[in-house]
Amino acid sequence: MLIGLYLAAAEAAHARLTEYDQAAGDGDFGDNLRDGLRGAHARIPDGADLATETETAATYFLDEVGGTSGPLIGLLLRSVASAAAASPSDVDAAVVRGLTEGTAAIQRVGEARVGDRTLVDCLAPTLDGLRGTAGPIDWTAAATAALAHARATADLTPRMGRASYIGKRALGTPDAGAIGVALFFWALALYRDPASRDALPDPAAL
Amino acid sequence: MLIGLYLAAAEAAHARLTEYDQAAGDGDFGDNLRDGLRGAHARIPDGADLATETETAATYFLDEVGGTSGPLIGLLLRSVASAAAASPSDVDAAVVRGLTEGTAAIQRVGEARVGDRTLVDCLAPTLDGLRGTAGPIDWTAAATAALAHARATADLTPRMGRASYIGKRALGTPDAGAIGVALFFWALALYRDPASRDALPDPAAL
Amino acid sequence: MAELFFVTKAEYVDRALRGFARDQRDIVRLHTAPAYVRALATNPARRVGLVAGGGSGHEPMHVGLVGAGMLDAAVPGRVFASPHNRQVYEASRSAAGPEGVLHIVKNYTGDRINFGIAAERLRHDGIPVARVLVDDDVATESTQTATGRRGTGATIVVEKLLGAAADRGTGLDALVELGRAVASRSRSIAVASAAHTSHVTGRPGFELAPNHIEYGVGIHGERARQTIPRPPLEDLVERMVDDVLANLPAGTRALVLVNGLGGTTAIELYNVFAEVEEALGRRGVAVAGSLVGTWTPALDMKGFSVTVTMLLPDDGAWTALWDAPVWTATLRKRG
Amino acid sequence: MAELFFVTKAEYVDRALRGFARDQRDIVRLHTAPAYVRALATNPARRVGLVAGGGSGHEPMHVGLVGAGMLDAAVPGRVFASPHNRQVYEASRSAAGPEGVLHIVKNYTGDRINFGIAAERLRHDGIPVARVLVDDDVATESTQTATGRRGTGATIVVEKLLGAAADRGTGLDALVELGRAVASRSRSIAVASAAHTSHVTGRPGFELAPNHIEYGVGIHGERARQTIPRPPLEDLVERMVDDVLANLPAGTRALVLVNGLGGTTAIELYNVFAEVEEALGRRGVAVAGSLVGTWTPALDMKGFSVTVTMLLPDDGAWTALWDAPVWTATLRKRG
Ligand SMILES: Nc1ncnc2c1ncn2[C@@H]1O[C@H](COP(=O)(O)OP(=O)(O)O)[C@@H](O)[C@H]1O
Ligand SMILES: Nc1ncnc2c1ncn2[C@@H]1O[C@H](COP(=O)(O)OP(=O)(O)O)[C@@H](O)[C@H]1O
Ligand SMILES: [Mg+2]
Ligand SMILES: [Mg+2]
Ligand SMILES: [Mg+2]
Ligand SMILES: [Mg+2]
Repeated sequence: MLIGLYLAAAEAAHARLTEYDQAAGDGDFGDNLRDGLRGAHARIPDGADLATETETAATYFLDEVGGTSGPLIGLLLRSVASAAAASPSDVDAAVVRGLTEGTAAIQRVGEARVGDRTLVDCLAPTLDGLRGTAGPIDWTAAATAALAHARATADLTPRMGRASYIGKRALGTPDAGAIGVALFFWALALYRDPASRDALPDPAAL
Repeated sequence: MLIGLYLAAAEAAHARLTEYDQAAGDGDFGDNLRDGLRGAHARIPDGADLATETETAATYFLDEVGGTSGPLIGLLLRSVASAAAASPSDVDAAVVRGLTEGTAAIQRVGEARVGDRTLVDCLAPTLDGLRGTAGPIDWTAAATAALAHARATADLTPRMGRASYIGKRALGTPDAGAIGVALFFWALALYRDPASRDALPDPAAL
Repeated sequence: MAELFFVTKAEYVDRALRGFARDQRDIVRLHTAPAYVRALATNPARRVGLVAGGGSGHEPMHVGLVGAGMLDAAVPGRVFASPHNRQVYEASRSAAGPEGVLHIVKNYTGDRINFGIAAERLRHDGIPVARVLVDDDVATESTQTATGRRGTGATIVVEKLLGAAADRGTGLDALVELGRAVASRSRSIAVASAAHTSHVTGRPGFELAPNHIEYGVGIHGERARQTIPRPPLEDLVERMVDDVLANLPAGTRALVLVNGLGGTTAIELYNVFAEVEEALGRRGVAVAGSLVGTWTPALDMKGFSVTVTMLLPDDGAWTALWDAPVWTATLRKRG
Repeated sequence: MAELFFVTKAEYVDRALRGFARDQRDIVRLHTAPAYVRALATNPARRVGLVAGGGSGHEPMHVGLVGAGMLDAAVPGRVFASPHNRQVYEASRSAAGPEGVLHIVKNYTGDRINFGIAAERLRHDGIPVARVLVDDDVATESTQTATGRRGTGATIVVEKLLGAAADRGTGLDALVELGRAVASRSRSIAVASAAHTSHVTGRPGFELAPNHIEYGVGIHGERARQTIPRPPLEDLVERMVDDVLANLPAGTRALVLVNGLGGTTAIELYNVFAEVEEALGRRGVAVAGSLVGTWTPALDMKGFSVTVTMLLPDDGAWTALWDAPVWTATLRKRG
């Protein structure tokens, strides 16, 4: 379910993701994300719960998906899976904890700090916003914030990854990976509240 | 004495020897022979006998003179020295025996046969002629024969040494090494009979 | 690909690994899907497995350094590309000792991330993991990016000393401490007179005017910041030794690696080594151990690098570790 | 000289020898004026000293093969030039055993003559001397001259087997017989995709059109009789294996040397070896022992050679000799 929604977003955004990665890197990010989600989706058993589908997707991304982003997204998904398996009854809290732990793992591994212009620049501020709120989580607001944070990477000079080689010439285009993880929040919003679709932006137009 | 005469011949013939080696090789034969004899001559003690002067020259050629020819001529001189030391009283016989043994050593080492167009094509037929004669040796005739044999190498296609690489293009020019050893017979003739000079050809014009 | 002798009908890195494993079947075993090379013999005293890896095209690094006394496993990526984290993960699972596994990683983003992800996975499985990062190339000392100095030839020195220490039963934390100390006292600089043949285009990786050299070239064909007229070898080595020593603590004894970049002959490397030894001597540094050869090439680039590991005042047993037995495809000592 | 990394202020071959001897001071000692390299350790069982030599630019051949189990001494000439007979003579006097000395000589006129003269001098001194001539290069099989096949990579195989046999106390005549048998059952062929850098001009030794190779190139830059469009590696190896086997007696087990010509990377050589092993397998020949690396280069030429030594039907203990212990700068086995 969640992974299926994420795949739908990645299919819709594929051309844009490719274009953004081309501008600052080697142009394979759209493929890496979409093909990774296709492969993961095909492996998810029918009727799988959240823990199972995210665990299946995590393993696929970690083992089979290339590029810098593939295994990083695998780490993110695996943390979500672990948290979901640990607290199957409190999905919201589990997902936030999983995303927080996953972001920490991505930062341990990738050593990117906030402001380096990577997918961390979507994950970290979006999660900061979520932790600040009391009460039940408004996933639609979270997805909207995530997309805004991702788009704001267009103003950052890259200091990590392939884009760091072109420096200021990356300015004006958002970071492909940041958009790519923002789509996960888009999928989460729809997963938690199918009625939110009309409140969400069109993933093909990010 | 003998080495001094050989040096005089090599000095006179230097330009021609260089020219002939240039035509079929790398042009260093004139230098190798002349400079070797200069070095050898400088090391011969005053009043040295035949065995001592040829032994001194042999060691110098074997140890210090480069090219293919340097050490081959060293072998020739060392055999002459050994024979002269063994029979100091019968110089003619000793020299012939020494030259014969030296030629055998050169052929063991260089593996050239008669007709391959090397200095063996002067040594072997000249010595064959000497062994055919009874009575005392006519060194003037021997030197004349040696020079004729050496000049006849101009008709041979090279099969050994550097000249073998240019094949038939060597035809018309005599082999430098063959002329170089013919000069040793020229020196021998003068050594054994100083009066023979007028009967000998000019070494500068071979 | 036209200009390198690679097979056309199969993946040439896999093909090379197969050939290597056949040739060295007394020392290594090749695992495929994912690809890694594993030592046949494991020292029973080892408590920590040593795993290194990186792009291919730098052979013998790392597969030629797998074996008793050095690496337990090596993980080769495609040419000049990081290995996949799954290769690292599975090689590490196979090589881990009772106290876990140590990753020796050259400082490149792809390598750091893929080794890092593998480490996350191993920890998730309950296997202790630590990392020693090698970043010795002084040519990349002060770049504007956050990437830091590249890792090059010093990797060989770090791997040798850690291998010997691991054989003595040293634990994970102490190995990390040793490895970091060795890396921090190791610096390199590389020059090239001609580019490598690109495995992608079959053409030279870059063009260089005759009688010029890249001063501070990288091992994947990264050009140097400076192209300079070629000085006589004596002067070039002086400058390289100065640049390396300027980035090291003072000392009187050193390990020295003179490394060919792939298209450099032994006779050239020994010319370099003779100069390096004398240049160090004039600066009061004696050579306590040396390696001269093609250890960390950039495919077939024409050039060389000089690595100096400055020994501690009390040596810290480093020369004993350097001289300790090792038995790999390429490095062999009897101890 | 501009393009090779050679010192300018001294003779670069001497400089390389000095660097080599410093690096390998546990294994060799360098003698100067005349220059030769001598093994430090001599097996007390040896009755015959083994001496080889030839032009420089083919390293590790021969100085890198001096040591226990292989050569007692090696005599390096200048680049691509025969050593002087006095070097051979003095090295042989130093290395001679109670039953004399064996010269292992590659078939080149200068080497034959200078080793021959040294042999004459040694005999004159009362030291028994014999020679094994190596002439394995099938590209020079049927020339019009009397010079015969050139000696190339098979020299490594001959030296290894003779070294092991000498360590068993084998006498001079039996060593000659063994060496001649091994040489007669060893054949090679070499190809190049780019010339070496001339040590004289600093420019490529010859020009080669893109995507063409010299088929049957020599190790001093002698061009092949044929320049051919470059076939895929798989097809090239097929042809080379056919040409080598056509010049050998039939057999089912062989020693194989895949040798880089200087500018060829390990990853390429292992591609070649994987193909050679399979090509031999298809022809019913199993690889009983192998060496893959830069063993007999032509300075920095880009190319490789394949050498096959076809074992006798009963092996004749050759594989045991191949596997016997050896400890030189470059070749090391524990036995
Ligand atoms: N060190 C890093 N930490 C976190 N994310 C990173 C890092 N380096 C790059 N990225 C992310 O990876 C994305 C590119 O992914 P991808 O195209 O798969 O990688 P590659 O550059 O290897 O082709 C970038 O847009 C960026 O968001
Ligand atoms: N195999 C051989 N046996 C005898 N003499 C030889 C042989 N090869 C060459 N020579 C002689 O050597 C001479 C050339 O000598 P030199 O110029 O010193 O040698 P290089 O060719 O090494 O420069 C030739 O003219 C020939 O007479
Ligand atoms: Mg990309
Ligand atoms: Mg990519
Ligand atoms: Mg000459
Ligand atoms: Mg010459």
